Parts: sequence; structure tokens; C-alpha cells
Amino acid sequence: MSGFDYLTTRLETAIGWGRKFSLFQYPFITACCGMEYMSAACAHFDMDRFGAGLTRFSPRQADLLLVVGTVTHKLAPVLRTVYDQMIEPKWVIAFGACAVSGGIYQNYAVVQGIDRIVPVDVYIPGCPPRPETVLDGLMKLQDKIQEQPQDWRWGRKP
Amino acid sequence: MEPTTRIQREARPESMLLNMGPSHPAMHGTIRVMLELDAERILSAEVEVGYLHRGFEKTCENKTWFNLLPYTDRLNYVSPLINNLGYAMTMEKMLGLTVPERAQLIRVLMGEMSRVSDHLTCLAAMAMECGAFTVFLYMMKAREFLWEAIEFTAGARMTTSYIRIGGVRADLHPDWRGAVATAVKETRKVLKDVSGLLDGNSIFLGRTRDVGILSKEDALSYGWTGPCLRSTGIPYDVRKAHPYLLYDRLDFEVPVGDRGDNYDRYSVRMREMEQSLRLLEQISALIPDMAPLAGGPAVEPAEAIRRSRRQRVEGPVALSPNLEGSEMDRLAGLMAAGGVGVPPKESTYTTMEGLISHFLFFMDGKGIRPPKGDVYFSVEGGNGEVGFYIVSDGTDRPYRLHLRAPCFHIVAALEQLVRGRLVADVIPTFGSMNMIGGELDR
Amino acid sequence: MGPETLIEEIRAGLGDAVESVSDSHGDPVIAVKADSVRPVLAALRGAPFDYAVLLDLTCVDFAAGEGRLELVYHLYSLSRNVRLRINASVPAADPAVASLVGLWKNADWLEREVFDMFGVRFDGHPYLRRLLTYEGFEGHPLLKTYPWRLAQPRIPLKDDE
Amino acid sequence: MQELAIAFAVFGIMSAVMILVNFLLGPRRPNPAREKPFECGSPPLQASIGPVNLPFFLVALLFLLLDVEVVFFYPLAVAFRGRGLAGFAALCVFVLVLALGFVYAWKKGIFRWS
Repeated sequence: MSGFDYLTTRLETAIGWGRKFSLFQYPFITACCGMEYMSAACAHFDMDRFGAGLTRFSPRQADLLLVVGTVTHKLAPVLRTVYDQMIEPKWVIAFGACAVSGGIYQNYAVVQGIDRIVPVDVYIPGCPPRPETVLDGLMKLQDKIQEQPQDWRWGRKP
Repeated sequence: MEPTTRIQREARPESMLLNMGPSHPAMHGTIRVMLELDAERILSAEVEVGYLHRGFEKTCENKTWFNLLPYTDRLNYVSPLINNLGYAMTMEKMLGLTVPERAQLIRVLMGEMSRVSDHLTCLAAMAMECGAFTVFLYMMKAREFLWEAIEFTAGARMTTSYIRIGGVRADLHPDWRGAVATAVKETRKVLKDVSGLLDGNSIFLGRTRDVGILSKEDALSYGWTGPCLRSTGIPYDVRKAHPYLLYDRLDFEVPVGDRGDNYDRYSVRMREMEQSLRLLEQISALIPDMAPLAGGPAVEPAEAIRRSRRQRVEGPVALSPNLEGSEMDRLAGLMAAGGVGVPPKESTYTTMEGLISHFLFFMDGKGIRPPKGDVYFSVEGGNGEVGFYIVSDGTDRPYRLHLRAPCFHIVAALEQLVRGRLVADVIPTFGSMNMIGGELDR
Repeated sequence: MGPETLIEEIRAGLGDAVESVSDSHGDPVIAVKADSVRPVLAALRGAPFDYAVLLDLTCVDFAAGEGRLELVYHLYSLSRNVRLRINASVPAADPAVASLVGLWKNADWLEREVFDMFGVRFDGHPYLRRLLTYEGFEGHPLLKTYPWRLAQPRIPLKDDE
Repeated sequence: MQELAIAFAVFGIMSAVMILVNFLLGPRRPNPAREKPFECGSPPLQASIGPVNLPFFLVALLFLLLDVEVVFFYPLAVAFRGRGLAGFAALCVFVLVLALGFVYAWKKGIFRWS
């Protein structure tokens, strides 16, 4: 590893560390999982211990899109617009069986999984997932952010 | 930019059109309110719903009577047990079943706990949207205790599917009394704190007093029921008007507001929680303790299978959802007879008839088959009268299943309530309605 | 006041408009011709019967068997604490009935939902458009002819099956 | 004079770093939706926002006025450091005049949006 690579990898770990503990989440809440999201975010299970407690209700200031609950075909363009308007770098968590795969609603109205609309980083199963599962999913996302190479736009491409 | 909505066509050219769209913290993610504004004053509003229309009624037409129970949890997902109760009681009315006494007691206990958690969630969201974040945290803490008490017995915190057609799935957890008692104590403490924080709070009063007023006649004309109707002064409560389960034997009042504004909706829900806590205490006193398990130590399922390969296994098998031992002898108190409930699982390990009956219950065309005809029955839900209108054609699938959603009618009045008010008044008015997407759009 | 006397009273009050009277598990049900729905319900809302609340309006699709759609109105009288269900059949080919928007305010959304789900036209409704589905959604999902899983996405979805 | 140069240098470099870091680290994937205003995810109802109503403008002006007044407090405080009571009196006159203007605007109903 040449000297320069050593420098950038050390810098990448520092950037990864910085990003993973300051996730500003945009809670895109629609359905029943929202109730479990409230429990996960509030005092009892406290998502804030992981640095992800601050909810930003504008995609301009959020870097984690937390899609919570069922996304129907009527809501699909809204989700796509909100995802597009988010700042880079951004991550997406599919929270609950309906967001992961359409869940128990396999019919004309529900999008069978939001990975058909937006690229998803972490899938949290459960209908609704217990708060512990939510925190575990968040930790998995943080590991992913830590390992994520930074695209330096010059030199090597990721 | 061709006008697709009514508000775009009818708006004055110089007024500003604002989207309080689906993805908005105060709109609970599933409603789009389009406002025509003159500076801060709302000239007219148009509400667009349907963002959480998940095809519940169409899905039910393709599921058997027993399999569609989990869908009823996700209707009003803040008080799921009350939807279960509504569906189960409508089916029992159609099948002409009488539910055993103990199952009815457990149903009232679970229903009231679910109602308190419904009001807690609604008021927590309403207070947070008016800026009182502390109240949100306090009420979520109280709700955790309630959900824990529910989870002890039903196995799930929220989507329980615990109240079944003909009774309940399992008996209460052995130390359910402790859980319910702590839940009631904690909720009372939180209610005292919150009323201290909000009742006299000038900011909260300024945002909710005389805001979003609806007269009695308009409330009836919109078909309002539940706490919102009672906030206008009409004491209509399905538990008193058409008593079901044991509500006629229990003593509780129906709190009523006087002006029908946001503050009254808030205070009616607070007082109603107090009544529900009183009901919980009365019911806890009424429910007798469980009879201890008769017979020797029960056999583990794996052991029962191994033995059953050589000869018939006599004796109970230790198997039940809350792993408290054999459920066969407790079934009489929990589930009505007549092949409506799921046969006990342990009999599938020990007897051939048990295996066949358990298998048959879930086979196509076999399970529960009510007579042809239609039926309507309603219970008092968190938002109002939750009614199920079911048409059956004698097969094992409903021909038509329609839910009478209380918050569908309440949100229909939103356009009239916010006209002429300021933009900031939309939030508490909408918060006090407790719109639940799953129930509104079905 | 048992359902029998109630039915007699309604039959006396409305006379020929009431086609038949039946009883479903203890609840009174009256069947009414489609074109006399508005006058009957207006009368029921009025003085003697005082059915002040339109609890619910829904529709059942009997198109396959009997070629008709059945509209089901649930009324509730607050003062007499009594419910009433009114069925009105409309031909499946061209389902249309008079709108109740002037009588009750929640009829607006209820009728928009039944129009959206079943395609029943409500004459006199000021803004009869889809309520639960979206613009550009062809067909009426709750009709038996509409396939259960036929989705009509609004935006292109990745790897549509 | 030297402290002034140091102050400008430090603040200048800090703001430059904060702007450039974003340009350096943030991946750049432009898409058309990002240029449009955020309307809670729904399509905007108007092509462009029409003339803004007068009350907004008046309140904005009043805010600007009082904000600039607050900004003046720093240099005034530094300039009057040694003066004791006299300096403080001059500061009070400055604040009083502006407060009078504020009360006048309030009484004229700038906050009452009929």
C-alpha cells in the first residue's frame, strides 16, 4: 500500500466512524410499524444511544431514509420523490415486512417491497419488528457505513 | 401544470396553494391536505386520503374466516385487540355462539388495555405536534407497560390476533395480575403528570381551546362516533347504548365535553382513560385465578412423538402458546364448543382423531362455515363505533366483508373544521381526530 | 320497542316504497327500490323516525349470480337507540342511484368510496371522483371481476414480475 | 490591526473548509427531482409562488431592523468598555429609540393578521 493509500484508508475509517454515529433519519412512517418505531425511538428502547435519534423531517437535512410500514402504489411516487430529494451520501432502511416484501398484503394495492422503488441498504423483518430487532438493524447499517469506501472522485473509483 | 385537483381549479389566482402532503410528521404519513392560503389564513382545504389503502376488503374475500384474523389487527393498529373483538363477535353473532364466561372476562380486560394504549398514542402524538415532547415520552413509557402486560398473555405487543372466533387463544399468563397492576399504576402516574403539564398550559390551551369547533348537528351529520362525538356533548357510547360482553355488569361513566373543540377531544380522551383504568381494576377482581393443572407432569412434545411411534401416548403434553402446560383441560373455559376454535395442538401428538381434526380445520372448504346471510355488529373502538358488516354465502370464505371505520367519518369533517383558521391550527385539529391510516383507507 | 312494531311503523309511514322487510340476526332490514332511495331516507331522517346518523354506506357485488349490485345503508336513531339497514339493488350493467349529499355530510366521502370501489354512479354528487385509489386507476377493485392481484403501478417499478 | 487579520484569517479558513469538505466528501449524483421544492413528496400545486402577502414583508422588515440592532451591541459593548455608566446610558438610548419603533409597529397591528 503506497503512502497515499495508507493516508486515505485511515481517513476513510475516520469518515466512516463520523458518519455512522451521526445518522440524521427521515422517518417515512405510514402504517402499523410506526407504532413500533415510536417505541424504538422513545425512552424505553432509545434509538438515540446509537446517534440516530435526531429525526429530520426534511429530506434536505437527512441522510437515512427510514421507510416504516406499508408503501402502496398510490404512495410510491411520493417515496421516490423523497428519496431523490435527499442529500448524498444517503442510506435506506426497509422497516417491517411490508416495506421489505409487501408482507401480508399481496394484492393490487401494495408495492411488493420498496426495493422496487429505491435501493435499500438494510432490511428489518418483522410485522412489526420488535424494538430490539430495529436496533440490531441499525447496528448492521452502522457496520456497513463503517466499511463503505469513500469515492474520492479522483484516483481509484470504488 | 394542468389542474388535477378541485382546489387547483377553484383557487383564486393570487392565493398560495400549499401541500401538507402524505410524507409529513403531523399527517401520520398517509393524508394529503391541500390548503389554499391567503397569508396564514386558510381559504379552503381539500383532503386526499387513500395513501394507505391496502385492499383489506378484497383480501378478505380471498381468505378463509380463520386466516383473515391477522388482517383485523392491522386495521386500527393502535388498538388491535378491539378490532379482533369486533370481528370475532360479529362472527359469533352470525354463528349463534355463546362464549364461555372466562373468555368474555379476558376479552374485556384485553379490550380495555388496548383502548388505553390507543388514547395514549393519540394524545402523545397530538401533544408532540403542539410542541410538548415531554408528554410524548411520558405517554410512550406508560404504553410500554401496557404492551408488556398484553405481551405476557397474547405473545405479541401489538399485532396479537389473540381474540379468536368463539373465545381467546390461550389463558392468561400466571402472573398477569402483577403486570396489569403495574401497568395501571404507571398509567395513572403518567396521566397525573400529563394533566398537570397540559390542562392549564396556556400554549396548549391557546392552540386547542375554541379551535376546530364542531356543533352537535354537524357531528351527527358527519356520522361522528366515539370520543369526538362525545366531545360535542352527545353521550353515545356503544358499550352503554348496546351493551355487549359484560359491560352492563361493570360500572363506568361516559365522559362528555361541552364545546366540541380540540381541547374537549383531548379532555374526553383523558377522562375516558381514567374510566378504562377503573374498568381494568374491576375486571381484574372479577377474573378467578386459573385452576392449577390437573394430572402429573406433562410430556414434552418431542418425547410424545418418540413414544407415539411405539404406542398410543396417554396423558397431557406440555404444549401451549405460553408454555404453561397442557391446554386441553383449560380449553373449555376459553373457547366455545362446536368446532369453531382451533383444536388443541397436543392432541395431534397423541391421537389420530386429534391429528385429523386439527388438519381438517385448516383445509380448504372445511374450517368454519357460517350459514348464508349477512350480519352487522359493532363494538366501541378507540375512535368510535367499529362495525363489521359481513355477507356470507355458506362457503369457507366471506362473500363480502366491510368495516365501518369510525375515523373515516371523523376525517371527512377536517375540511370544514380548518376553513377560515390559520395554518398552524390544522395540526392540533388533525391530531385530536386520531386518524389511523389502516382503518381509514382499509 | 321491538323490531316488529318498528317495522310496522316504517311500513305505515313509507307505504309502497318498502319492497320487503326481513330480519338479519335480530336487526331490522328493509329493501327499497333504487329510485326511491333518497325520498325514503329523507323521510326516515325526518320527524317520526329520527334516524339522525348515516352510520355507513357500502355495496355488495352480486353481479355474477343475479346481475345486480346491492347498496346497503346503515342508519341509526340516537333518540330511540335503534339501528336500521336499508338495501337497494341497482342493475350491474349501469349502476346509478340518487346521491344523499344534501341529507348527510359524510355521504360525500362514503359515496365517493363506493364509486371508487364498485363504479356505482351517484347522481347529484358534487365531486364524484376516486377516493381511495388514484387517478389513472382503471377498473373498480372490489368488483368480483377485478383480479385480486392486478396491480397498476403509478411509477415504473424495477423488475416487474 | 494584527488581531483583526488573525480573526479574518481564522474565520475565513474555517468557513472555506466547511464548504469545501462538503464538496470533497459528498458523492455527487444530480437528479431532476432534487431541484424541485420539497412539497412533502407530492407534486407541487403551483408552477411558481405568486406575490407574497404584505404581512410577511412587514414582519421580515421588523425582524431585520431588530436583528441589526443586536449585531450593533457587540462593537458598542467593546467601544464603551472603559466608560462606565455614561457608556451604558448611551447604549440604553440606542436601545430605547429602537424599542419605541417596535412598540409603534406593534400598536399599528403588524402582528394582527386579520
